[in-house]
Amino acid sequence: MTRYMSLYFTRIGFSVATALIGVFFALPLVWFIFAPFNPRAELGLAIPDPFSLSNFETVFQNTFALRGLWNSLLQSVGGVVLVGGGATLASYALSRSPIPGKHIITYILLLFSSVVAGSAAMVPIFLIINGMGLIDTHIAVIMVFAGGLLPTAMFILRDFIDGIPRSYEESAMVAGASPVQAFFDVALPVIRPGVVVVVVWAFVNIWGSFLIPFILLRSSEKMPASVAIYSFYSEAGTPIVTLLAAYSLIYSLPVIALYLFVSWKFGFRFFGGIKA
Amino acid sequence: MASVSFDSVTKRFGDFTAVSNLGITIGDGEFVCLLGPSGCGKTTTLRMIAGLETPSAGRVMIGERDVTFMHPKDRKISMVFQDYALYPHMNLADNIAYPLKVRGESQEKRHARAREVADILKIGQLLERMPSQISGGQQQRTSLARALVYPSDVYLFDEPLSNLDAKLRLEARGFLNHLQRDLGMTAVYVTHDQAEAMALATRIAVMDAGIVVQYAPPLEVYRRPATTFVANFVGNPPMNLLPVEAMISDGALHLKAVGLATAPLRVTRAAAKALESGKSLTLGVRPEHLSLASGGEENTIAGQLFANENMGPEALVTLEREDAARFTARIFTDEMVALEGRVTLGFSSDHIHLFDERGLRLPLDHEED
Amino acid sequence: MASVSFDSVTKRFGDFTAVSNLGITIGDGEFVCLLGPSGCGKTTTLRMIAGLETPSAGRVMIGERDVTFMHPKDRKISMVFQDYALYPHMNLADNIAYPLKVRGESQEKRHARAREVADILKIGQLLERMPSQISGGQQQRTSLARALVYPSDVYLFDEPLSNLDAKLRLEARGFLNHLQRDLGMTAVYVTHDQAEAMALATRIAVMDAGIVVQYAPPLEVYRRPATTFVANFVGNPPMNLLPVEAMISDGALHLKAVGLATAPLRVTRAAAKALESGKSLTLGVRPEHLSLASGGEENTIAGQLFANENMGPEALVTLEREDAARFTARIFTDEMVALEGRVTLGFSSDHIHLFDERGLRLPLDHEED
Amino acid sequence: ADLTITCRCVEDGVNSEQAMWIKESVIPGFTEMKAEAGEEVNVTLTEFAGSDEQLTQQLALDFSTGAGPDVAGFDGFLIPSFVEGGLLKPLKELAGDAVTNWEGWDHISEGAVALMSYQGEPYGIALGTDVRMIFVRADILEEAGIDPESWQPGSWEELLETARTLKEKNPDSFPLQLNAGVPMGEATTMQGYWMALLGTGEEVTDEEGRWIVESQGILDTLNLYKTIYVDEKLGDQRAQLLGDGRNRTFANFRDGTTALLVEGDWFYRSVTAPDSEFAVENRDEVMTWAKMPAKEPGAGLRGQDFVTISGGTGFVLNPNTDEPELAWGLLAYMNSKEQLAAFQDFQPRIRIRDDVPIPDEPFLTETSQTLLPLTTARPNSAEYNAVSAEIQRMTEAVVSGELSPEEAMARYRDAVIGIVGEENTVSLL
Amino acid sequence: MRQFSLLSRTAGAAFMTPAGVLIGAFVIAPFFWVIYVSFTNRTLLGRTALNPEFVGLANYISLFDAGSFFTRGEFGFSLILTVQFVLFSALIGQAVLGMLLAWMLQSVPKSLKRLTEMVVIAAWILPEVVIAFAWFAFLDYDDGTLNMIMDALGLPRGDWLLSFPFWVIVVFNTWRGTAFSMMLFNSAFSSIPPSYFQAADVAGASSWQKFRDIGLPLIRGHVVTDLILITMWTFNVFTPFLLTAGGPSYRTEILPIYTYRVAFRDFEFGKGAAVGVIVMLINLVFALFYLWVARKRTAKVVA
Ligand SMILES: Nc1ncnc2c1ncn2[C@@H]1O[C@H](COP(=O)(O)OP(=O)(O)OP(=O)(O)O)[C@@H](O)[C@H]1O
Ligand SMILES: Nc1ncnc2c1ncn2[C@@H]1O[C@H](COP(=O)(O)OP(=O)(O)OP(=O)(O)O)[C@@H](O)[C@H]1O
Ligand SMILES: [Mg+2]
Ligand SMILES: [Mg+2]
Repeated sequence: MTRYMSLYFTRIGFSVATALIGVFFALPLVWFIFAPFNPRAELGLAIPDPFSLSNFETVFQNTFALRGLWNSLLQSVGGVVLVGGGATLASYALSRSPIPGKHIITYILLLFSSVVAGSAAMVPIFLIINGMGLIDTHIAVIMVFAGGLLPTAMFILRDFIDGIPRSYEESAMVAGASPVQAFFDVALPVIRPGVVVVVVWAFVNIWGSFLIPFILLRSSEKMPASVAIYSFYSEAGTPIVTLLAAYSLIYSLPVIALYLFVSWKFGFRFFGGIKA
Repeated sequence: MASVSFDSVTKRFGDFTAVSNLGITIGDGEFVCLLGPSGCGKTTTLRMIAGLETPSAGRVMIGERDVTFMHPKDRKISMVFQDYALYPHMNLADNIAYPLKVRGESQEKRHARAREVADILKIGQLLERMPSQISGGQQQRTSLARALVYPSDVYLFDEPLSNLDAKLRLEARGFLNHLQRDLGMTAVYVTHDQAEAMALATRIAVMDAGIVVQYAPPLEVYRRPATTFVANFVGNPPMNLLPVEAMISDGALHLKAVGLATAPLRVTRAAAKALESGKSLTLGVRPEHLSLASGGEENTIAGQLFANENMGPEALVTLEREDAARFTARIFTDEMVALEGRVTLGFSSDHIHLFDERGLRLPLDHEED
Repeated sequence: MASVSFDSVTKRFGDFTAVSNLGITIGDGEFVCLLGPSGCGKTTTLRMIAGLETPSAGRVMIGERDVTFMHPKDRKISMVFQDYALYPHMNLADNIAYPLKVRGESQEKRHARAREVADILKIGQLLERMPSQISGGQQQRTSLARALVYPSDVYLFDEPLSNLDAKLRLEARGFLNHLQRDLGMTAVYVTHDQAEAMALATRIAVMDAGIVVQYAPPLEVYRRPATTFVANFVGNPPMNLLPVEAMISDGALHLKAVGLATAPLRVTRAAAKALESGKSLTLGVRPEHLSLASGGEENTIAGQLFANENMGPEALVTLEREDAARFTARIFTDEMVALEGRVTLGFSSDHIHLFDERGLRLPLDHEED
Repeated sequence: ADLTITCRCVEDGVNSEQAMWIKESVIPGFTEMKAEAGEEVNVTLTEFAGSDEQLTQQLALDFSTGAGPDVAGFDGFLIPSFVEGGLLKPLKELAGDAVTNWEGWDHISEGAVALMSYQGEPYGIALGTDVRMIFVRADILEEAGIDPESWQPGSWEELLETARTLKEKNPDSFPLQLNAGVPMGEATTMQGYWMALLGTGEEVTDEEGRWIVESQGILDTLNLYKTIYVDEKLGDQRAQLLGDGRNRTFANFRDGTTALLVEGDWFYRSVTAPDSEFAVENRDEVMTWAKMPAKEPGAGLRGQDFVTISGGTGFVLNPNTDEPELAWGLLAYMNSKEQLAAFQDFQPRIRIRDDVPIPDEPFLTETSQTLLPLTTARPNSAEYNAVSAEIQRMTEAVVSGELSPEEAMARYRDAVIGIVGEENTVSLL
Repeated sequence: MRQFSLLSRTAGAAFMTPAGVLIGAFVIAPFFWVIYVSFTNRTLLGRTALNPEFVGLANYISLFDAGSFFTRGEFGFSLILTVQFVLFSALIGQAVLGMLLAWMLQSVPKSLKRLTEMVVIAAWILPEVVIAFAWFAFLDYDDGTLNMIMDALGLPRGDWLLSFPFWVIVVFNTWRGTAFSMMLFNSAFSSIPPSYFQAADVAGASSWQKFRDIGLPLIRGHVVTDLILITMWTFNVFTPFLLTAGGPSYRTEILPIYTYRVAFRDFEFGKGAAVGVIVMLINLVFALFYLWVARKRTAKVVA
């Protein structure tokens, strides 16, 4: 019986440790569960009394901030379409066509993108967008995000596609399909779980980003929520805790909803994983 | 339907030659099995017919058409993949009808035809299911249905049964045998299971390291294996092989090896010419041609009992000789074969195979044609 | 070495009962095969011995020890997995010696012992290789070596041969047979391949849906299958089964079915009591007990030729009756069996099996004991 | 034609009044005026919610490429560096005679024009100017037995003495706040360092425009910081170091933790205005102000007893605007008498034009009358921005206790030499 | 010689085009601009804005100026700080914690597993502004949740952002980024055949032995990928700025914040670009190092 315990000690030990880590991850967010519903919220943790939606009412009167959410959605969806589409096509090509040096390409692009992710590259990006006459347009934000995220998306996806048997497309071709037909009819649906991971990842990245829209956009009607959230700063430039908390919650809901949806529908995980 | 022929086809991957100077022809309506160990180039050969690999040299013909560089979709072929390659996102009906879909058939017609084929293959009631919801045997039949849904010149099979368990494999094999009999299709069938090849083929191409070593009907391959490689590969359990020394006396051949006693063999004149006393040969006897003997007689071999597997209608008795070589006998009986210690196995001169030092068959008199 | 016994063991996964009220005992030195179709609970049973699953009810004993809740590492067992579970990042020596490593043996001792075992299993010269660099048969032996490197009370095997191709499977089977003979180990061996079970076991436990339906020596299982399920599962190809109607006249049993003609059968008194005319029974005949007949006689069955598989020393001839039931005969011959159209198969009354409407065996006179 | 105008102003947010003024008064008025003249003009205000620094970044990028608003809110001290970078053009160059002939110039003092000028050329027009002083919590002084009415320190020592008294009374308080550190940015330089340095009689540059990199004045200033934050903990050291430090100082003042706060009049106008976050309850009773004393009486700049410094923000024109005349027209219209007068309804303040009456606000009247004569301005130099950042670092090094004043000054010297070149620096030690 | 492939070269090129154009315009072009500008003294404001000069390696040399290299607020300090930051928050924090979580999640009850994954992933997917704000509230000296807990536990309160700013951003970044490693390792572990672990169980291995001998070596490829990505991301992570703005006294001024300051506050594009290039080179070195270590271990095992 004592030995029986040793097996379960490991399990119980693991459970306790996992729970502790879970608590560590949850703690910083606890405040967020209460503050939005507390009309007198401050930085301190307090159970709302009374529980109230008044913060949300105020937030919903701020058209600028609401439009920010809409803009975020526009830009994220746009960016995700480009990243998802571009990365799928490109990774598929990298995986399936006889392009020389295709392994090294993804690594090099990844490194390049690491430079471009830094703020130093915001200047040339601004200059390029300006040269294209696209300053203050959604499409500029969308394209820049897409460009920056694509290398990593391709890095993740190519590995995934490499792991999918080629016999799917081969059988389609033997059945009479052209390569493009085979791609759309057969490969694409099979790749979808991988694309979903990339899409969620890209969405989350764009949804939260501040710098790129900030540099590329000018008019307040186009600013995404990450910028619009500053409208909940007071005259003196300090955050208005109540409204900010409420808005943050609204602002967070789409990514959480997306995550829940995806993990319910497809299971959000790196199927087998990406490996060097 | 059409024939398939290879004209000096070679396929290299980088430095490695996977198929070398292949020149076989598969007649119209023939069911040819490519048989050989893993890595011998079977799949590569098949894929060259399908157009999924391009030969490095030579030509591939289907009927009168040179298809060497033709895209798979234009070849009028069907193929069953080892992993079935059923599309996980389509139900069985759509999977089966896919070749019709890419040819632009209407949804209605496609499904009608899919149902027809599915009914023949006894999966008609599963058409709404997804591939993940059916068993391995049903998956196998679905992939077969997909290959049959559309009339093709040639049907290709790449180890289609290897993922099935023993019983399903047997059942599917019978089914394919029946289908071939019914449709008279031209088929090329890759397998490394000799029983499958024996059961299905009209002709077997036995391959070894990229080369076809024998291309003949199954019983021919079984009865007169062209090389020790074929002898060892075809037959289950494989043929027992033993190095022996040749002794010619009185125009008859005597074989010498420790613990072995053979009756003098008459060999063909041609063979006799090539043979000299003292030459080392290989003697082969199939397990089913060995029986328990009391010992000491001619045409016997003796050794220590190594394993004794009683399995219903037959038993496999294996003895191990002093030189660690093993001999297995397959004894058809449903009695318990109880043995211990030293065992002697006997055989008849009629069932002896001989191979020269290069492994090539030496024709014996009793099989002269 | 020790015996293993199950004391009313049940294992549930949620609502689903995988193993139900299991009560068999595996004697010291016995080699027991768990045989059954996929999902019948074989692996679950084995894993309960290993400690990888905990029974929902009942007790598992190894020798005198109640191990029901004991951690696997304390049970003194060894296990060989279906996929071998060789660690791809360790060479063979390290793989084999891993159980010693976790027990804190020194590198030197470990490797010495690994070499010893490897030599017995004839893979001594491969110890430096990685698992990916050796063949399937060698991998199989490596995993066996890992199980043998450390003295255990019980050896467990979960379909260890199912990943090997036919030939290697045969070879490995012979090898295991030999090993069992040499070591006299207590072994529990899971398989769904009846030939394997027949060849290896001292006793077979045939399982169906979590229940052991027959637990007996192989030939007993083959000769007197307890149920239609066992009859159908043991034997390759499986026993032919046909629904028939019983007719009692003159104390003898006549069987009636379309296209079937049987000689009157004498049944045991007990059976005769239970039988009435008009009762529906199942007739079973093994393929190897069927032979080609000229038709019309007693003890024959007729139908259209469905498949004819000639495979060297034997041929499988399948006929299809009007009611779509198929009958397969296994004919031992290395001549080409050429058949067309209508075929008649004959059998002897001695080789008939009968089952009642619940599928349970009816003892016939010729096998009365 | 379309015009855009940008400022760091958001309705109900930062500089809300300014946004309201532009949206509700300037734009309708201007469009109407133009419509009457038969010109259809469409003006949009881009409300910018980010920080000053972020607006500067956007404008710098925009002006370098031809993008951006036609009229932009702008802090005067950035004009030199923008001009040197080719990112601004003189008003006259952009709109020609219309600028020269504008009636408004006659009503704006030279000093006020200079706020948005560089090398004598105006690049924009300031909305107004400001002054700096000590804000005082009268109630807290009273509690400590000090009469707030008459309280006016004459030297640093007197200032410190008061602070010590208050600290003694309430050891948990941080009675005195003099901005320091990097996070507060220019607020450190203007409200903190300058206010102290001027009291030693020095400025950041000498008369010839050379940057002073070593001097007794710098040391005295740094020692004052050290006394306040390190030696005697009279000030809230954390607030100087944390990212949101400035707001902490506001909160400290609101909560009475700090009784003496050196700030600009913006603190009164905006920060503590009724209903704002840092509104001081009963402001008119509990909040007064005092002048910032020199180190010793008469030791201040130009021999003054008290010191202060002014800056100014206003609007500039985009150098690449497609409609320079129209843009100027808008800028001029904003600074017309009527519009500035209208602005008083949104936010009373001393306006740049002398023909716009000073609103009836005792605080504004008093402070402007008292302090404007004492004031001075930051050097009009392209390097000021970079040097200011070094000043902030220097103060932070001292108040955090990391470096001694001497060490901090030595590092400052090296850094400034790196920015402007050794030939443009001078040591007064 | 024509050679069959699933996607012809032309079709492949066509498939690459959309991504290629975007990457070309917004990754490759800016990349070369950055390289080029790093050799000039280009600024946005001031005199060198109009007439940038080619200055060769001067930007690089000035970054590595020995006199001020270790001074706070200088490149050298940031560089060392960042390397420590990457070491502690990415390699030790995210990778090790992610690994630990992934390992433990294999054997804890399903509901606990889901819940834990959920919060860990929440930390990863929530927008950074929101996250920064939450942490701000969490760490607040006076009423922050953390100090409340410290009080409750009878421990001294901490002035976290001021006293341990570096550790705060280390913990913060660990908290923020662990999800990725966890998910990656999780799926890596679950792609290992369970029989490997069961074989070890039967052989008598403890959980730690199973991890050391089997789990870890088998997911080495995933570990390398993970390390390459999280190292790169951490070298570029800007989010701590929202928490500390690089302070106090530059004590949390990691390179991305340093670059931001140089390029966007001081508008010294040349210098900022040079920093960007150096960061890329460091990333390259790290990536090569990981690959080399992984390969060396493999080689050793094979030999
Ligand atoms: N694309 C390729 N690149 C390089 N070598 C290849 C490629 N495809 C096959 N080969 C090699 O060619 C040889 C023949 O391969 P092939 O797949 O035809 O073997 P096979 O007879 O089908 O074997 P198996 O029974 O294992 O499927 C093998 O050694 C294989 O490694
Ligand atoms: N962990 C589990 N949770 C739920 N059901 C399980 C679990 N393990 C096994 N089962 C179910 O229990 C039944 C018996 O499983 P088991 O693995 O013992 O079958 P088996 O006889 O070994 O089959 P196979 O030949 O396919 O290996 C199956 O229906 C299986 O789905
Ligand atoms: Mg193959
Ligand atoms: Mg199993």
